[in-house]
Amino acid sequence: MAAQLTYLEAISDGLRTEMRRDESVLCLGEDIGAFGGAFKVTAGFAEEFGSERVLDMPLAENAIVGAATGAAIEGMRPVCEMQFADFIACGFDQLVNVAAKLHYRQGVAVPLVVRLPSGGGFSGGPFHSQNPEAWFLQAPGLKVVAPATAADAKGLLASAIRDPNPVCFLEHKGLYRHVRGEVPEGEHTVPIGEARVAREGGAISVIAYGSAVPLALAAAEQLGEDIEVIDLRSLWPLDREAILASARKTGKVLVAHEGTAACGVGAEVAALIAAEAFEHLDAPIRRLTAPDVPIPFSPPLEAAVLPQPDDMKEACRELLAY
Amino acid sequence: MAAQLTYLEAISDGLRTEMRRDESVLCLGEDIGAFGGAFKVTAGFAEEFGSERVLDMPLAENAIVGAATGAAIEGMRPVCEMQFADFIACGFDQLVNVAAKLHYRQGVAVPLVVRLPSGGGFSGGPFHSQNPEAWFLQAPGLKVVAPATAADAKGLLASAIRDPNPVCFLEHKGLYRHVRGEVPEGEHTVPIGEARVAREGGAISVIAYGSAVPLALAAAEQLGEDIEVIDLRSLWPLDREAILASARKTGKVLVAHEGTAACGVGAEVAALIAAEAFEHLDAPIRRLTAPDVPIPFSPPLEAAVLPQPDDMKEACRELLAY
Amino acid sequence: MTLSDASAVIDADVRLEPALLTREDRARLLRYMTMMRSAEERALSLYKQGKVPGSFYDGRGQEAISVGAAFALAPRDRLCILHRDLGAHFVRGVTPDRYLANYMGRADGVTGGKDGNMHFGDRGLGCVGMVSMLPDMACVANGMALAMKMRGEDRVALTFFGEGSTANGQWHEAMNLAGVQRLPVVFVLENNRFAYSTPNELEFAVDPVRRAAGYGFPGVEVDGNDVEAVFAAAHEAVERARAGGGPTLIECRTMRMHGHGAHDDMSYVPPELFAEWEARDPLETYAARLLADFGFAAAEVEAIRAEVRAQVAECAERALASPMPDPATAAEGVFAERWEPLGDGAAPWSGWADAGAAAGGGPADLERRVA
Amino acid sequence: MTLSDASAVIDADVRLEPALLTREDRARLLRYMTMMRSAEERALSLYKQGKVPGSFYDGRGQEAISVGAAFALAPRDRLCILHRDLGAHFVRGVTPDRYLANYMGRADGVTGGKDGNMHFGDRGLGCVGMVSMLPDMACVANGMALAMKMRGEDRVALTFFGEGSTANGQWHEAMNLAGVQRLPVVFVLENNRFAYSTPNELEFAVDPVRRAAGYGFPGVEVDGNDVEAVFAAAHEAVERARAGGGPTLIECRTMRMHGHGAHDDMSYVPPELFAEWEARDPLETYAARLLADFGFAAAEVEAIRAEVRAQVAECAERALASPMPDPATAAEGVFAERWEPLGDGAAPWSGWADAGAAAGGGPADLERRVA
Ligand SMILES: Cc1ncc(C[n+]2csc(CCOP(=O)(O)OP(=O)(O)O)c2C)c(N)n1
Ligand SMILES: Cc1ncc(C[n+]2csc(CCOP(=O)(O)OP(=O)(O)O)c2C)c(N)n1
Ligand SMILES: [Mg+2]
Ligand SMILES: [Mg+2]
Repeated sequence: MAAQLTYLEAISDGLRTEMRRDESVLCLGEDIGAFGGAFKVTAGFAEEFGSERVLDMPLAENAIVGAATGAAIEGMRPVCEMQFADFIACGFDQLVNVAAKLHYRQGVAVPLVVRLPSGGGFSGGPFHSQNPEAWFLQAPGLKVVAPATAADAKGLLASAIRDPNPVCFLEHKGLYRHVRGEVPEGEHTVPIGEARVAREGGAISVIAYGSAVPLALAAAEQLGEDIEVIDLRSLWPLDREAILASARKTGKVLVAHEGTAACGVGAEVAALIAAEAFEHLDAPIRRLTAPDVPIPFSPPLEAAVLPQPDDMKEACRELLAY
Repeated sequence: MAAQLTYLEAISDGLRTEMRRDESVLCLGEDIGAFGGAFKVTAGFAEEFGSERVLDMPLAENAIVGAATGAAIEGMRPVCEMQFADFIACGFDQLVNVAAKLHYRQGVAVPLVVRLPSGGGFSGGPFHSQNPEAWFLQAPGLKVVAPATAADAKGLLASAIRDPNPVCFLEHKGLYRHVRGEVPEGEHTVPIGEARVAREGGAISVIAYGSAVPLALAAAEQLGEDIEVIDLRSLWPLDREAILASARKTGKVLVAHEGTAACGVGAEVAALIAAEAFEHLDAPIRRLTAPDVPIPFSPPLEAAVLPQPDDMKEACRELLAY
Repeated sequence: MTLSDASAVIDADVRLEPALLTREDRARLLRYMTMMRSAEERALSLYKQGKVPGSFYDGRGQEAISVGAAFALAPRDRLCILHRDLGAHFVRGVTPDRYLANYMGRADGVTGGKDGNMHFGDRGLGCVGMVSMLPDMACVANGMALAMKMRGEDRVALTFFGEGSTANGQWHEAMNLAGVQRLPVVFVLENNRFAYSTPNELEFAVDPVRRAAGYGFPGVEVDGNDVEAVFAAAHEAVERARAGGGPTLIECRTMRMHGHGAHDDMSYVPPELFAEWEARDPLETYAARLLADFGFAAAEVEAIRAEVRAQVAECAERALASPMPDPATAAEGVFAERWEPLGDGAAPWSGWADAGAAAGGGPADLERRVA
Repeated sequence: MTLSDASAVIDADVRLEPALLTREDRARLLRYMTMMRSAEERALSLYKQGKVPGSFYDGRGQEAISVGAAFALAPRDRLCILHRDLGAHFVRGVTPDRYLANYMGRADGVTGGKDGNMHFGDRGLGCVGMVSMLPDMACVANGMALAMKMRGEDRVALTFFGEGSTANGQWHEAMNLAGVQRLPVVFVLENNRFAYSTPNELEFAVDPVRRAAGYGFPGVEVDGNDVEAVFAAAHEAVERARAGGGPTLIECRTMRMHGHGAHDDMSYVPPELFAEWEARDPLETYAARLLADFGFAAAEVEAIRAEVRAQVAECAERALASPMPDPATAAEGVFAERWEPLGDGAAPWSGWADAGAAAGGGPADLERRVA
């Protein structure tokens, strides 16, 4: 059985399903209880699960991530909500130094999830539009997922909650209501570490995640070309085999994401391909990302910074023509 | 006139010279005054400049970076010392959200320097060995430098202090006393954004920075091969021209640094080359870095994780043989 | 410092010597509060008309705080203004057109479209635009105060934060450093009962103003809806800081009369709370007081309102006429070419009227002026 | 909560009912303190012999704090032990060989060489190894306490931090959350006068214990060199937390008698300070008290010392015989395959002697035992 849900509804559905399944699942965040969260992901949760399991925390991100770490060690399965992904900078130390390293250092598992409403496209400005995922790849011990579909949003959240490690769950705000799709009812998991071939093709590969996936699929359709689109879904661990298989098949790769370029996930994917699929490459590895600037507020400025449909089409055309 | 100084002495010399030259230069940090800093970089400074200009701060990194930001806006030239680079995670928010973005958002220049004693190799363990530079490249608005020689350490620190932007100054602890060299006396600056050809060669290019530079130079000498070594010196902005020129010349590139691989600076350099110098490449772009794990404490474990001389030689040999 | 001193919470209900405020000052206080109210009402209607991208935040019900506090500052003082504090921008000299244009992302907005809503500050008027992360600007204000102290200047930095933000570690780091270094900084805490939807009970167990004692400087409680009480407390704190007396934490008790943002229906707020505070509206109560205690004529008050309405209307036209920024500039300005000092702000309080005060000023000039 | 209550700083000089500690308990307290002293002396000599890679830290002079506080815990309670608190590890059941092996980076060290110096905790004994960033573990202890509270368990989390760490924002975030949620957590503040080289005056303007009031829970001051006073304060705090009474902040006044690390000559410390505190050595003073007040014979005390010396010597041999870890394991263990609960720790205090207490325990059993 499956239902048509938005990406946002799918996240709520996944979280609710896990909370019903396992009473050790606990939500920690700002304004998530009575208010249901800034984006209403936990709307109705306090009523169903009680305000203790949907705990409104003081405005203190390190305290949130730190409390989640301690609770996880003691057998809870905490799901932290950052009101916006940008605020993880305020809980950064607990995440990268405490939670991420405890198992390696001490053999202590820390099963927690940090939900990160990320991304721009609606004039959120420099503090409500960031895509911080690459920071986490430079903090060994964290798993990182970034679903692009409603079904993956539900399934990856469930897997993240059941995973015995800290998992950063990037939920792109631009997909919340714009993406909708078939979502399995009841329990549904998607394995962490497996990419998805979103569209088969042989001419070029667009390797993307998050908001860049619908962008790539739309471009492929509109261009009517033989374009393969890989949806990474998991950013760490990366699905090296899926990435390299597609690169070797098409020999022409465009890596696309909304986050800034320098040391972004796209750089890692490009470097991986340049090292492991070099012999199969027929063209330079291209990246389509935001430039290395803060995300501006005003619509024309923001549109000039974030990858747009035309930018995606242009990048594909160039690579096809190479 | 030049003197033979260690890398550590060169940093002190550069800082002292700038403090004598410009009374708005101010040091902020933990134990930097009476004690002279954990690594003695500011030994004797409190006596010469007074404890107000070499200010012992409470144990609070956001307060340090934030105070530096405010003081910089008001016309001071603050140089913050993180006791270890690892602690920047505790001042991360002020650095990436406040200092980095102020000029883009508000036209307010923030001339501050954050000194970051970084790197491993002496059993510092998971919290005293990190190389956090890649985080900063994912935070637009920060400049990032990582000198490998004594002269560059002095010159880049002076340039960082005079730069009207926030600059992250990565000083590798492993180089402090092991690297020594000719350092110009008195005022000496090295332009930010310019790489250095540390060794000319035509067979392969090793593009490195920080502790990987001496490693590469030693390997080149020992192998007696025609190896070019590029010392990036500045990580942001990157010297694209120097990187691409060397890659195009040799067609075989090894990117090397001590920091972890995923989304590291090496990934960015590799991605840049794979995009801009593709036609000139005769071999896969290789990376020699730490694997994606925390840095362990015990000597045999640490040695297994951090790039060693033999690893560097092996990587060069492979590429030469390709 | 013994515990009892350390814990003293000064009660600033003490009426300030009337001499401090002239009749004209009082008219100005009403004017700035009215300007904030009207400009925010206009911005909200523009938001509802879809002319404001993103989200919308205002400070309805809190006008007395930003106006009263900023009114105590000299031109050379510095500010970090927060998201409920539009009045402070106006006091320092920002005009409503640049505020409205900023909300609409126009080229003539204070940030030229680079940043939005209340995340702006006019560097030319001695203000550093806030970041969203709360209460980070408290650490920045400390730094400005540190520079002033090191140079022996009799200048002060002032910043604001909500009560919810006091739960964040940076609040503590800022308070602690200010106390240790006795920085010339004034912290204005706006307790409007809620942090977004979170009520005081879930934010802290003890009112944050009581924590000032633990940092070694006075905590002062004032009625945040009484602009003169806020001014009195701010004036006293500013002069203390100027004289080398160190920081002050001023808690202004008030109520956020609108949602956290325009999207927030505030269903979580008990209606009687609104009724209670509606009756204490800072504009209405102050207007009434001007009539009752300070001999203002109803016509005068009405004239102020009319003038402000007209000015805001005209400013809205100007803002609407402002172009969107050029996309070609989107990637510009990440790095600075040179450092430049912030400019001085306007200081409309009569205490700074004579040029001397505006330029150098400080307690001396002040006493002169007030005597 | 009115200010006066809020600020009350309980003075725990009150001598605890002798009933709480048996003669055997007192022998144990001396034994653990002696074990900490001897093990650290041995570790320091290994460091000087070049057998300890990296740096070396000890807690000389602070032995009474970690021993006295940990002694109040039940097996089921949880701990985050810090870098001056070796005694707490021993109380919970870590043996000196695993401590020494850890310092030497050996395979049989608590972390198997993955982490070093005092950055370890035996998960099997209910301890989470500290991180270097201070005082991050206070936030983690909160989380453990939160889980205990949610499940209605009568368990407690206890952690330590130095006075310098209280300047960090995370200290405030931890205190504030503990107060708001009335978590069953005990915070032991070790004021040893210095944070590395930084004296109290540059760390804070007001002693941090006085800040407890501002978080809505008691702050208790004790002589950190008196192991029974520390035990008494910890016992009271633990039982309060267990009974749902919320957190307690206990400040133990002491002095760091060695450098921050072995590399630190402490030239910044006035010599008379050492003299003053040398006379208050926690081991010497307690041994004297056992003889004077509790009828111990000099031979008994000497026997304890001898036993410990022998045990530490034997442990050092075992540690030195431990191999270095296999380099092939360096990249292993970044991710967990499964979550497993922490094990319970040893609880040598006679208050937990009967199995029931060890398993379930809590105030009830306690009273039974003590009566
Ligand atoms: C560090 C941080 N975390 C979360 C947020 C999201 N946020 C924006 S305003 C707000 C509530 C602030 O409450 P308060 O400090 O009382 O200020 P008020 O809005 O009530 O004036 C929150 C949680 C933020 N801005 N900064
Ligand atoms: C967040 C952070 N910044 C800096 C350091 C470096 N450092 C290690 S111990 C120390 C002093 C700690 O002083 P205190 O909290 O009083 O503990 P003590 O060592 O005196 O027991 C410092 C600054 C750290 N560990 N954590
Ligand atoms: Mg509020
Ligand atoms: Mg200390």
